[in-house]
Amino acid sequence: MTTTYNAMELMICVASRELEDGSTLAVGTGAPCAAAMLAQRLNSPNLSILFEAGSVSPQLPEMPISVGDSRASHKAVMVSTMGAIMETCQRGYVDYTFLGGAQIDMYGNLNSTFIGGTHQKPKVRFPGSGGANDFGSFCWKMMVLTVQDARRFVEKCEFITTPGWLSGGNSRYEAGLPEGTGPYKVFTNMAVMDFEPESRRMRIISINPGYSVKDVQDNCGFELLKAPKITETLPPTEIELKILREEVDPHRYVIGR
Amino acid sequence: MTTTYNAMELMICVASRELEDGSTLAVGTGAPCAAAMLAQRLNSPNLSILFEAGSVSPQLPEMPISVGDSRASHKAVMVSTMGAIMETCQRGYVDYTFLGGAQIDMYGNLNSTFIGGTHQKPKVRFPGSGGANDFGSFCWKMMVLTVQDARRFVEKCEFITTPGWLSGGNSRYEAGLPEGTGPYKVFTNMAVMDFEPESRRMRIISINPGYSVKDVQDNCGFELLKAPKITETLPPTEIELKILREEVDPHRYVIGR
Amino acid sequence: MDIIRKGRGELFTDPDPDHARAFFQKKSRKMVNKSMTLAKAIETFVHDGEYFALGGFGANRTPIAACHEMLRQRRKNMGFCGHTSTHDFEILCAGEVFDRVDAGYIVGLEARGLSPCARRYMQTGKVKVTEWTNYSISARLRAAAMGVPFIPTRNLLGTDTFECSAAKIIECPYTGKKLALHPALYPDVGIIHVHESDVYGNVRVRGILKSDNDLARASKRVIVTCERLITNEEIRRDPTETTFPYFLVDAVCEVPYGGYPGTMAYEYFSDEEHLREWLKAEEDPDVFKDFLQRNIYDCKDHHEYINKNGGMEKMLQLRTIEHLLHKEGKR
Amino acid sequence: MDIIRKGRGELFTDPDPDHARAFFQKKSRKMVNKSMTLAKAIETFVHDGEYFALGGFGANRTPIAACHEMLRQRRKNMGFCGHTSTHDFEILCAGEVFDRVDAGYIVGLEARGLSPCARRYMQTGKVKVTEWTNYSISARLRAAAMGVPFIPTRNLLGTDTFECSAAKIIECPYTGKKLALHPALYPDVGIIHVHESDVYGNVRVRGILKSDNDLARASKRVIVTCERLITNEEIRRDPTETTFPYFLVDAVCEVPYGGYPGTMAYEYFSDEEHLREWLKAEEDPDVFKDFLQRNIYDCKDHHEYINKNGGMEKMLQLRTIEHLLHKEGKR
Repeated sequence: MTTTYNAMELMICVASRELEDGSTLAVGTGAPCAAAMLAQRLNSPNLSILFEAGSVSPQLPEMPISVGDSRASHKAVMVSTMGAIMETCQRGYVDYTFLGGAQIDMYGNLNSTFIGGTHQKPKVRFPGSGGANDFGSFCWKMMVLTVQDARRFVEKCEFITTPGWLSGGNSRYEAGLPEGTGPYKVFTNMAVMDFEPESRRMRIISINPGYSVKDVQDNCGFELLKAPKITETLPPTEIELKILREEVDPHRYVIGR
Repeated sequence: MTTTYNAMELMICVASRELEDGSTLAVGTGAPCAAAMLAQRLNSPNLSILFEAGSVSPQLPEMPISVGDSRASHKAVMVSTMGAIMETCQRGYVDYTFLGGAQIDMYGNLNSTFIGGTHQKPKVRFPGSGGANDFGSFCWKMMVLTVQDARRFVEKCEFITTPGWLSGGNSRYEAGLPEGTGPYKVFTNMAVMDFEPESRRMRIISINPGYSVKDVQDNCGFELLKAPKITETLPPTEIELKILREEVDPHRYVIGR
Repeated sequence: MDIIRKGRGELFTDPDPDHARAFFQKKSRKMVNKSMTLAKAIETFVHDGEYFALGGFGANRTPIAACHEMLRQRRKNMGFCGHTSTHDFEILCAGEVFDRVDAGYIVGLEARGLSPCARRYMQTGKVKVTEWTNYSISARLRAAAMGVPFIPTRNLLGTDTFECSAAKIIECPYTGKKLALHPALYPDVGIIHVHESDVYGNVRVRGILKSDNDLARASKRVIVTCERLITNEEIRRDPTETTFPYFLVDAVCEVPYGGYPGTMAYEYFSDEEHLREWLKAEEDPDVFKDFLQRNIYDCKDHHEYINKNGGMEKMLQLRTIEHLLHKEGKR
Repeated sequence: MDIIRKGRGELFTDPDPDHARAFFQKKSRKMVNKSMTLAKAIETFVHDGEYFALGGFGANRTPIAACHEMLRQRRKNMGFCGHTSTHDFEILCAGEVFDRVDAGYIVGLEARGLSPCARRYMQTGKVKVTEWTNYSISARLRAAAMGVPFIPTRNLLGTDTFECSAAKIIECPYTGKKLALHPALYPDVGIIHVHESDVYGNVRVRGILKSDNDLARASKRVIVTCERLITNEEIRRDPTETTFPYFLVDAVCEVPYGGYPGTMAYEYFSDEEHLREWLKAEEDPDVFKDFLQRNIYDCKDHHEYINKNGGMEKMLQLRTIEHLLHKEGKR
C-alpha cells in the first residue's frame, strides 16, 4: 500500500521526529508549530513549547495564527513576558528552535530582512529578525524547515539576519555566540541536511522518497557536501499523517499550502 | 497650654512635615515609617510609600514589623519585586528616603556595616547596607532621623555603607551617582540640619525647643556649620501628637522607645 | 573593556538615564482621575516628531483604536518602535505616521502574510531603519525601566542585524566573553491596551504580557486604553494582580474592543475575515484609499469602525471563538 | 570602557553564563512528579561546601522549615546569599552552616533588633564576607536569570560597600557615566517557600515576591516548599497566576506552615512572641544550646517544632492576626 502525502506534510512529519520527549522548543507559527504539535501527540507528550510572546508549555487546541494569540497560551503552565522567554533561551534551557527565511546559505545563516537595493531603500523588505536572531543565537540546536529552491539556498545571504555557523569553522563561537549552539539540521521537500563538523558546511544526510542527490544539488545555489552514508528518509507513516490531518491541522492552514 | 512630648515624637512630627502631598517615599520600618503614616493622615493623603520588598502605595493599618510583612502591603495598589521597587528609585520616580545608621559624618555618609576591628573580623557587626545604599544612591532627597550623639555624629565614618555627599563639593557626582540626588536634611532630638550647598557640609538650620546651638555642637563629633539664620523648630502640634499616638502607633512600638 | 565593534544604525532616542530621571522627577505622582476620551489623550500626549511605542504582541492586545485615532489626528514625522508590530504597523504605514523605525519585527502579520501597504512604504526609502531583534528591543526597554544606560546580551553577535543596529560589542570584564550592549530605549510616549484599569492608571493585564511591563516603566508618558474601568477598591483588594502602577500613567481611556480586529485574550478573538479585507484592499492603492477613508477617516471613533464591520453581533461571535465555545462537546 | 576600579571582595560563585548553560542543558525538562519529603530534598539536592540562597524577604515567606532541616542534617562549609536575611540567618549561624557570605542584609531582624548569635558568629572572623546591597544581590540574580555575566547599576558608587564587594566600575560607552557592574550570581541551590505548587513545580506566589522569580531562574537546583499542593489542572486554568515554571524545579515538598515563625502573606502572621524567645535565648550560649536542641535537633520535622510551640491553636491565632480579624468592627 502506498501512502500519498504532499511536500509540506512530509517536511512536518520528518522534522517532528527530531523533537524527543522531555525537550524544550522555541517556535513560531506555521509548519514548525505543526511539527511540534504532531510530536506532542505521538512520541513526545512532554515536549515543552515556548512562544516568544510569553507562553510556556501550552496545550494547543488548534494551530495558532499568532504566537501571541490565546490559542498559543491555551492551558499553558505559565504566561509571562518576552523577556522571560528569551532569557530562558539565553540561560540555556531551550533545546531546539525551528526557523526559516527568504535566504539560507551553506553555513545555515538566514536572511529575513531584505533582498535587493540597499538596507535603507530595499527592493523587497521582509519582517526582519523578529525573534529569529534571538532563538538562533541562544537555543542549543537550530533547525530550518523550508522548500528546496536555488533562489532560497544561496551562496551568500545578502544580509545575515540570524546567525548560522557564520563563515564556518569556529567563527560562530569567535563572534561570542554561546558555546555549543548552532545550526543542526535542515529539512526540505527533497532532503535532510546537517552541517559537517569541521567546516560547518551544509551536507546531505538523507534523501526524501522520489528525489535524488542530483535533484537536491540542482535546487541549491551552492555546493552541498555529502555525508559518508546518505540514507533514504523514512516517509510519513499512516499514523503521522492521520494525526497531522485530523488533529493538528484539520483546516489545512499549513498542510494545504 | 504646654504640650508635652518625648524626643522620638518630636523627631517624627518634624520629619513628617517634609513629605508633601503627591510625593513618593522609599522607607523602612520604625520612626521613618511612623513619619510617613503621620503625613498621610494629616496633610499628604496622596503620599505614596514604596517598600523594598515589593509593595507600592499601601494603606498601612498599623506599623509594619517588617517592610515585607502583610501590613506593609495592606491595600497596596501593587505588590511586586525588589527589583521593580529599586528600579523605580533608580529610574528617578522616588522623591524621598529616610535612612539611619550607627555612624553619620559631616557629609551625611552613613555606616551600618561594622565598628571596630577589621571588615573580616569586626568588633561590632551591623546588618550592612540592606536597601540603604540603594535608596541613598537613587532617591532624590535622602533624609536621616536619629538621636544627636557625639559617638554617632563622627568626623569620619569607619566604613561608608551608604553614600552621602562623600568628601563634599562635587565628589558625589564625580563618583557617578545620579545627578541631583543627595542628602537633604537630618532630624535629631535637638535640631534640624541641612547641607551647605558648596562644601556639602552639615549645618544647623533649626534648633528644637529646649536646646541651644551649643547643645547640638556638644553632641556632635565634628564642627557643624550654621545657617545664616537659625530658626526655632515648630514643636509638635496637638493634632500631630493625637494622630501619632492614637492612630499611627497606639501600641507605642516606636514612640515608646 | 574597549568597544570591539559598533553597529552603524542610528540611535533615535537618548539613552541617558539622568536625562530621563530629570523628566520623571517632574512628573506628577498624584493619584488623580486621569480618565478621558482617546481623542483627548492622543491630542494631549502624542506630538508630531516624537518617538512612540505600542503595547501588545502582533495583533494581540494591541491598541488599535489608538492607531486609528493617530491617523485621524494626522500625526506625522514620528519615530516608531517596531517591536513585534503587525496590524498596528500596517495602519501606521497607511497614515505615513512615522519616518524612522527601530525594526524588531515589521511589515508582516505572522501566519497571515505580509502587508503590501507596509512593504511599499518601507521600500520608498523615506523611512530610516535601525535593525534590532524582538529580544533586543525588550532588552532596551528593560534597560530604560531599570534606569541604566544599557544592558548586555548575547544575541546580535556575528550578524548584519548587528551591523545595522546601534548596539556595541565589548569584552566582558568578568569572563572575557563578547557581549552586545543594548542602549536604553525611553519612548516619549507608550500606548498600552489592557484588560482593566482604575481611573488613576493602576492596570491589570491577563495572559501574555510581551514587554508591556517595561514599556510602561520606560515611557516618559503613558496612555492606557482599557476594555473596562474598575474601582480602586478592586485594585487594592488584590494588589498581586496589578501589572503596573498609577504613577507611570498620564491618561486612562475606556475603549471596549479597543484591540479589535486583533485578539484580546479572555475577551475576544481576532476578526480574521476583516484582517484579510485589509490585506486585499492594500493590493490596489486606490481601493485602499477608499478603504481607509471609510474605516478610519470617516469614523468618529473606534465604535463607529466596529459598527461598520459587524457591530455587537460580530463582537459576540469573536467572544464565542475566543472561548472556544464552538468546540464545547467536541473535545 | 576600561575598568576604573575593582572591589576587593571575593567572588564566591562563577559568573560564566556558558558554564551555567552547560549545567542547564543537562537538567531534565520532563514534567514528572517531584514531590518528596523535605528531608529527602535537602539530602539529595543540598551538599556541604556548596553555595545556597533562600527565598522570601526577612521573616516573610522564608523557608524556615528547610533551614531547620539543614541544621538537622548538619550541613557545613557552605556559601550563603545574605539577601534580606533575618530569622533564616539567625538559624543558619546557630548551626554554623556557612563559612562565607554575600552580605546584603544580615544579623538583623528589622524592627525586632539584632541577633546576638548571628553577631557573635560574624565577629569570630571565621566567616568570609563580601559586601553588597539588597538591590545589588537582586541585580546579580537578575543577570544570572538573564543568562549574561553582569548587569550595570548606579548604586555602590563612592562607598566602602563597593570596596568590599566584587563589583567593577566602568565608564558607559554610550553616556560616559560611571556604572557598577554586578557579576551574575548562580547559586548551586535555591530554596523557596511558596503558597501553592503542583507536583511538577509550577508555582504560585501571592503578595510580595522579593527576588524569588529570578532566584528560581538563577539557581542550578531549586527546592520548593509549599503551603499546599494543587493540581496541574488548576495551574493550567489560569497560567497568568504562575510565578515560575516546573522545569526550573528539582523537588516539591508540601510543608504547611513552612514559613513559621515568620509571616506568610494571606495565610498566617509571624509569631512575634516566639521570635523574641529566640533573641532572648541567644543572649546566653548555654541556654541557646538547649533551646536549639529542643526546637530543632530533637524535632523529627517542622510539625514537631510547631507542636512544641503552640500547635494548631497557635496557627489559628496567627491566621486571625494575619487577616486583621481581631480588628473587625473597629475600623
